Amino acid sequence: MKEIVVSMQHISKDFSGVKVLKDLSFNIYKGRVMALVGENGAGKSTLMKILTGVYLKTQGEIFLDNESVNFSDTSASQSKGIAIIHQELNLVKDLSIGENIFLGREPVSKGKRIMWNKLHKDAGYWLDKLGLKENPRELVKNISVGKQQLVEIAKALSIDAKVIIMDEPTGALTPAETDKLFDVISDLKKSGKSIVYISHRLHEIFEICDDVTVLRDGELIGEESIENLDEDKIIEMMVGRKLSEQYPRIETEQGEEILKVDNLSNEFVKDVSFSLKKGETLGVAGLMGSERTELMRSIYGIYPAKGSVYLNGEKIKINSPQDSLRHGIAYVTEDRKANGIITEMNVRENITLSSLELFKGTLGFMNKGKEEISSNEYIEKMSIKTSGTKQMLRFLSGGNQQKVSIAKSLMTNPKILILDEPTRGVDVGAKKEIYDLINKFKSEGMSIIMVSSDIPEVLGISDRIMVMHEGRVSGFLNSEEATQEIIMTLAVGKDVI
Amino acid sequence: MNYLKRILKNKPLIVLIVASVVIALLNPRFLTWSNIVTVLRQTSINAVIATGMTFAILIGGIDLSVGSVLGLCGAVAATMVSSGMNVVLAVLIALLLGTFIGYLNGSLITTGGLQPFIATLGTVTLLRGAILVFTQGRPISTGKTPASEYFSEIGTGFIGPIPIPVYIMVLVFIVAYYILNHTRIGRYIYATGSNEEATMYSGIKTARVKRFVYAVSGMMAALAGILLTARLGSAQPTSGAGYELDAIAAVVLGGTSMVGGIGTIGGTAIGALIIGVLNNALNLMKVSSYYQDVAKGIVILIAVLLDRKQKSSR
Amino acid sequence: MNYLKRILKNKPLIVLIVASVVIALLNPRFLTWSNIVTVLRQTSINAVIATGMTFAILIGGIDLSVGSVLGLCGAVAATMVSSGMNVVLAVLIALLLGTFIGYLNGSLITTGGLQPFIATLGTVTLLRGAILVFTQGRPISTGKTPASEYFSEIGTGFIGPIPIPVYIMVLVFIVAYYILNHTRIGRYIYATGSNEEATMYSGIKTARVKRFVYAVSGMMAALAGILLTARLGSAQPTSGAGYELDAIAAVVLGGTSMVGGIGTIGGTAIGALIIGVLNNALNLMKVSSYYQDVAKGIVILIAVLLDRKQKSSR
Amino acid sequence: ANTQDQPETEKPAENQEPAEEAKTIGLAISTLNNPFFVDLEAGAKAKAEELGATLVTLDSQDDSATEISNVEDLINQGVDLILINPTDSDAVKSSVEAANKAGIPVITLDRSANGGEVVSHIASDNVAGGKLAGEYIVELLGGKGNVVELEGVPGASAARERGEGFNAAIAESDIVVVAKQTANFDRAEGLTVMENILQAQPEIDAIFAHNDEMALGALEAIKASGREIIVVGFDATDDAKAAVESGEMAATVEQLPKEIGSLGVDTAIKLLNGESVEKSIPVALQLVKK
Ligand SMILES: Nc1ncnc2c1ncn2[C@@H]1O[C@H](COP(=O)(O)OP(=O)(O)OP(=O)(O)O)[C@@H](O)[C@H]1O
Ligand SMILES: Nc1ncnc2c1ncn2[C@@H]1O[C@H](COP(=O)(O)OP(=O)(O)OP(=O)(O)O)[C@@H](O)[C@H]1O
Ligand SMILES: [Mg+2]
Ligand SMILES: [Mg+2]
Repeated sequence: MKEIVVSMQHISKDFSGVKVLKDLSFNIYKGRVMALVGENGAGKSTLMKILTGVYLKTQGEIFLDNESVNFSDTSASQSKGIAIIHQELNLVKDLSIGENIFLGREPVSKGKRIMWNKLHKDAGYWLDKLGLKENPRELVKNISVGKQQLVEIAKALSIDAKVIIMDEPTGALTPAETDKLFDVISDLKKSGKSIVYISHRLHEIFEICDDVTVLRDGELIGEESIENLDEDKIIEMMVGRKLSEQYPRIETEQGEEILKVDNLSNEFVKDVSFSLKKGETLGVAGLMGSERTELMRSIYGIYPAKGSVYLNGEKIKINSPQDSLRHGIAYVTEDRKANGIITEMNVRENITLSSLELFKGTLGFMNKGKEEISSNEYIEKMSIKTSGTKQMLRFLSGGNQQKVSIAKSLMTNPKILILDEPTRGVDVGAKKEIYDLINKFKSEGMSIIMVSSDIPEVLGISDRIMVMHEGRVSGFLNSEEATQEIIMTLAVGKDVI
Repeated sequence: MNYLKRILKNKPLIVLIVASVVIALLNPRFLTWSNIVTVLRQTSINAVIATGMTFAILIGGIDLSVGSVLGLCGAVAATMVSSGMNVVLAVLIALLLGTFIGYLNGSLITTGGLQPFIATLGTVTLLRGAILVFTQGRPISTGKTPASEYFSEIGTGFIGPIPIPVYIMVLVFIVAYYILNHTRIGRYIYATGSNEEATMYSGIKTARVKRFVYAVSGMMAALAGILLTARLGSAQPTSGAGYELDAIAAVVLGGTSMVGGIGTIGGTAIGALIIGVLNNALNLMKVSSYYQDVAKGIVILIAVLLDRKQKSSR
Repeated sequence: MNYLKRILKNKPLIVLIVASVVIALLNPRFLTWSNIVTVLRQTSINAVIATGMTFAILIGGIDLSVGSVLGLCGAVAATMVSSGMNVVLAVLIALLLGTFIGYLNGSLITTGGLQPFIATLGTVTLLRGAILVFTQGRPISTGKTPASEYFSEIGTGFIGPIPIPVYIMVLVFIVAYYILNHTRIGRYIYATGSNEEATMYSGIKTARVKRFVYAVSGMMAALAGILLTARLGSAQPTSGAGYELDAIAAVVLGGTSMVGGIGTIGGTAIGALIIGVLNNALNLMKVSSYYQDVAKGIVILIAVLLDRKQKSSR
Repeated sequence: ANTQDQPETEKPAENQEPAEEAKTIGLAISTLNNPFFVDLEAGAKAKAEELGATLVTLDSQDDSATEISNVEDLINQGVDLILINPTDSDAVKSSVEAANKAGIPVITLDRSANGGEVVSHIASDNVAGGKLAGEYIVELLGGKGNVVELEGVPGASAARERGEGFNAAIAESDIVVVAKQTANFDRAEGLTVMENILQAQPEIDAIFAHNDEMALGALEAIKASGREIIVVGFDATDDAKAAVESGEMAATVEQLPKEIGSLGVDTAIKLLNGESVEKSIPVALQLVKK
């Protein structure tokens, strides 16, 4: 018999008049892992934020151990034993790992003095448990995003809550770390804790979850035990229709070599050389911290680097993103919020930001009519879900923000498109749409570099795969010969052949 | 109907209208044509500075040096005019000087990597010293030459029933509105203020955008200095001291966010008018000097409280 | 060896040391005991204000009202002392008043949702008016009562060879250091300044942290007002005008980032000393008054340029 | 209660610089942003050059705390005598006492000190000046009419004293002060405030401004309004004297700042040469009119 710990009843939520959650109910059971799935913008994070007191619900009731509760802020939910790992990293970068883990719960002596040694020792315990080898006194800003994610998890675990909510905890984790996390989750389950697990990676759901709740457009579609479900079934519930094959890689005629990177070196990467053909999709795999992002940013002109870059056989010099775009190399960043989109600007302004010279009008005026038409074209072409060109980006769901970010790069009409983690945090439906887009660009003769931590995705989409390890290229693989195992071997720095 | 709604949502405008109605009821002279003209003319200097300040605040910066730029450029203009130099040339040189100082501010911030507050604070100290050295602590009269007569028209003249500084103010507003809303650089200013990194990743040289913005701010301060000097017929060594605060107040009263990325020139115009009306009314109603600051502080706080951004709804 | 390295990395300290050595070489009087004592005593008032300002800047805010809080609390203290009130009580009341005003600032910012710059700017105007109303525009002498003699010790007295204000300054530094580094609220101040949202998600009431910080800033301003009034034997209605800028300069010279989250009290101490030494040295070396501001502006800009945060390497 | 036992330090100057050598005189001046004080300093400087003395001027920037810092620095510099032009009579007390403690004689200029030992005070009286201006306005208006008073920085001593003298002078007459507003000693503010007052007051016969800067600003406003109003200022700056000369301003009170500065240095040298000096040296006030 399942024992209900948390029951959310008839929850509704408006954001300035827009209904985001519509009279939905949600249960969390003792000692079980509840998966919460749904497309981008379905309302998963919002629902959990209501449970933890970040947002105030518009309607409905929440019961914790059959008692009606109403949390006005995070400290209230925390004190009742509910912890949450937010989807977006929420760490204080200028503080140490240990300070972050115990922020708000620092151990103090009788004299109200913080006991630093105890704090860091306790922090070390949780880091060990998650297999994170970092000094708890290290500042968070000095560790990689993946490690930061683990710190975030350690923080939630250390609260010793009875309900732990994990909103896409594995987005930045390697398979090994993910496995470690799953071990921890099993332990938690055994000790009677309850977990809500939100993820767009459905295989994970089948690995660790006991029950599944599916949301669509803020409505409850259903709650089922995992035994009664399979992947296709879940997808169907999520998107309301069947999806065809997930990785629809297409073969295209590959042309001449268009890009050649020769011995690129800087503080991040060492002697990186590779080439790219017209119409080719190059997948870039590697563990976190393998400096794939840094490599792409170095090519894009964010970081200075030694070495040469050839475009169509001609040596080019790229000192800034501006140079790069002028040469037809566009980059879609991995960190949308930080440097991909401008949340306070609308869809149109975001899409055209890199290509405003296309809309020169008379007398130095911008031709806003033309701008409007063009952005609408892209909204349609990429099926961006928005109420219009004037919608502020912060009101778009993650997947749609991602599409806007890609649209912005596309509008510059690039010959080479670099996509860094293009599907991170994007739902299955939108993922598929992005893959379709990649294929479409490819068939139009564009060359694509796709950095991704999702190995099945790399395998599914790429024509060729480059694997990186600690700033160096550790090998190239053809799509035929590549397997998950070979990629992992190269990624940890071992030679395959 | 729709217009009415938009007006009702525009809190600064409502503050201005309500304040004006109340003042007019208390003192009928407030709404006489000559007083309206007076208020507009008095507002013009702060409005011009505030326009430049709007640019600076929109990119998430601030320009504390405007008062001292005003002082220096005013003094330089006065010196040139009194020496009989061609007025147009003198004005251009003064504007260029202001633009140049603004550009240097921008370079301190971009190339130098300084935070705008501290960079322009340093400039203030330096320029105030420079003004003292330049003026030797004395006012500089524009003199009584034909050139100076011509120059003084800029500050005191009328075209029809409206003073020239008012035309200049309106022109400045229009050009600024045009730049911010209908040109690329305007878009880049908003983008830089909202998310500098994303703007940079989009292939825009944000450093260049910033230098442009501070140059504009410097130029506007210089223009205000010219207006003030022309109006007074002389430049004081202390001219412009504290003007940055009035300008910032106008910008913020107009609804521009000090975090950057959000704000309009129309708002700034209203903000400057609120301050102008307030100063005028306090004098008209003979509020004792001791109480003027109290009244001003309260009005400013109430106005910004009314217009505060709704805390992101939770 | 290790210590040397740490010192070499501490740019503000190096600026202070190099400047002191150069000045000492140019003018041997600089390093006399009596001059050192003078510099320290002169620094104490700015240092105390700057300590409170450090708190405000660490949370990513700013407190422009410190100068006017200083003025008001000084005037209130003077009035109480001259009326023969118990000095300890008078000091406590003045401190409490400053703390309360600071708390109100904090509430304007948190509950009122105003940006710190504009909230405290409003307070400045309001308080300057309040001071005028309170003092009726006249200086308030602490009088010639036994209470006032006792009171004036706070500003003019010595314990051993060292002036009392210097002890107070050092005590303030120590307490502030302890709070920032060894108590929870100290951590929350850094956390709030570095990432307010994450801090809030960690279950910390950041609004409360902010109110605490502005209350501290107000209290420090009041303490500075007491020191100044005790030193001068009277409170001027214009006391403290512009002091916020010196305090901010000290904080920034000390390496604290105006964005929040990064900075130390030790840095602020050094920053305040740099300003104190600079003022003293310009006087000792008989730099013309007209050129002093120029020199000061240049030194401040150079110092912050040296210390500017390396543009984040990523 | 003398706990202020400054530690034993070098007694300033005397041993290092024999009496025959050039004397160093410190001048702590309240501000150098204002032509009046600039003139005062210029007078002092000229006299010092003439007498072969060195003058070190420090600007207190109208702030009492800066003033005491400057005086302390002058003491540490080892000047022979300090001329203080106080920012405020009360607040300067501790500065004077500090100099007394160091054995350095003090002469006050323009404003007096309400404490400490001052060898000599050289000034023309602000209250008397205000009175002079008031009496002249009474005379011009024949004892009745509407006047406007433009006040200086609220709380500044010059504003207080000049206002006091002026109001005392008109108290007996039928003159009414119809508006009394601050323009902070600033010309631009003098202009705007006067513009506003002109809007509010249909009848104004005369205006008294606490300094010439405001008077000149007000004058611009009056000129633009086309009205006829008597303007009386204070300080007799060059600009104001020119305006009086041309008939635009009725009068300005001259305090002879150069004379004050010059007399200050003169008295200082006399004192240092062992001559005796007067405790109080008045400098004539005069009304500059056409
Ligand atoms: N603060 C807010 N203001 C306005 N709208 C919001 C806010 N937060 C979320 N929304 C909207 O609410 C809807 C649900 O968002 P939510 O973040 O809960 O989706 P999600 O299911 O977590 O999606 P994802 O899988 O992309 O994380 C979206 O349409 C989003 O744009
Ligand atoms: N803010 C930072 N400052 C300095 N170094 C950093 C910072 N963030 C990350 N690093 C370092 O940069 C390296 C690369 O980090 P990152 O995890 O982004 O690499 P990656 O190969 O792009 O992996 P992924 O894309 O999966 O995140 C790591 O060694 C990390 O320690
Ligand atoms: Mg989500
Ligand atoms: Mg990466």
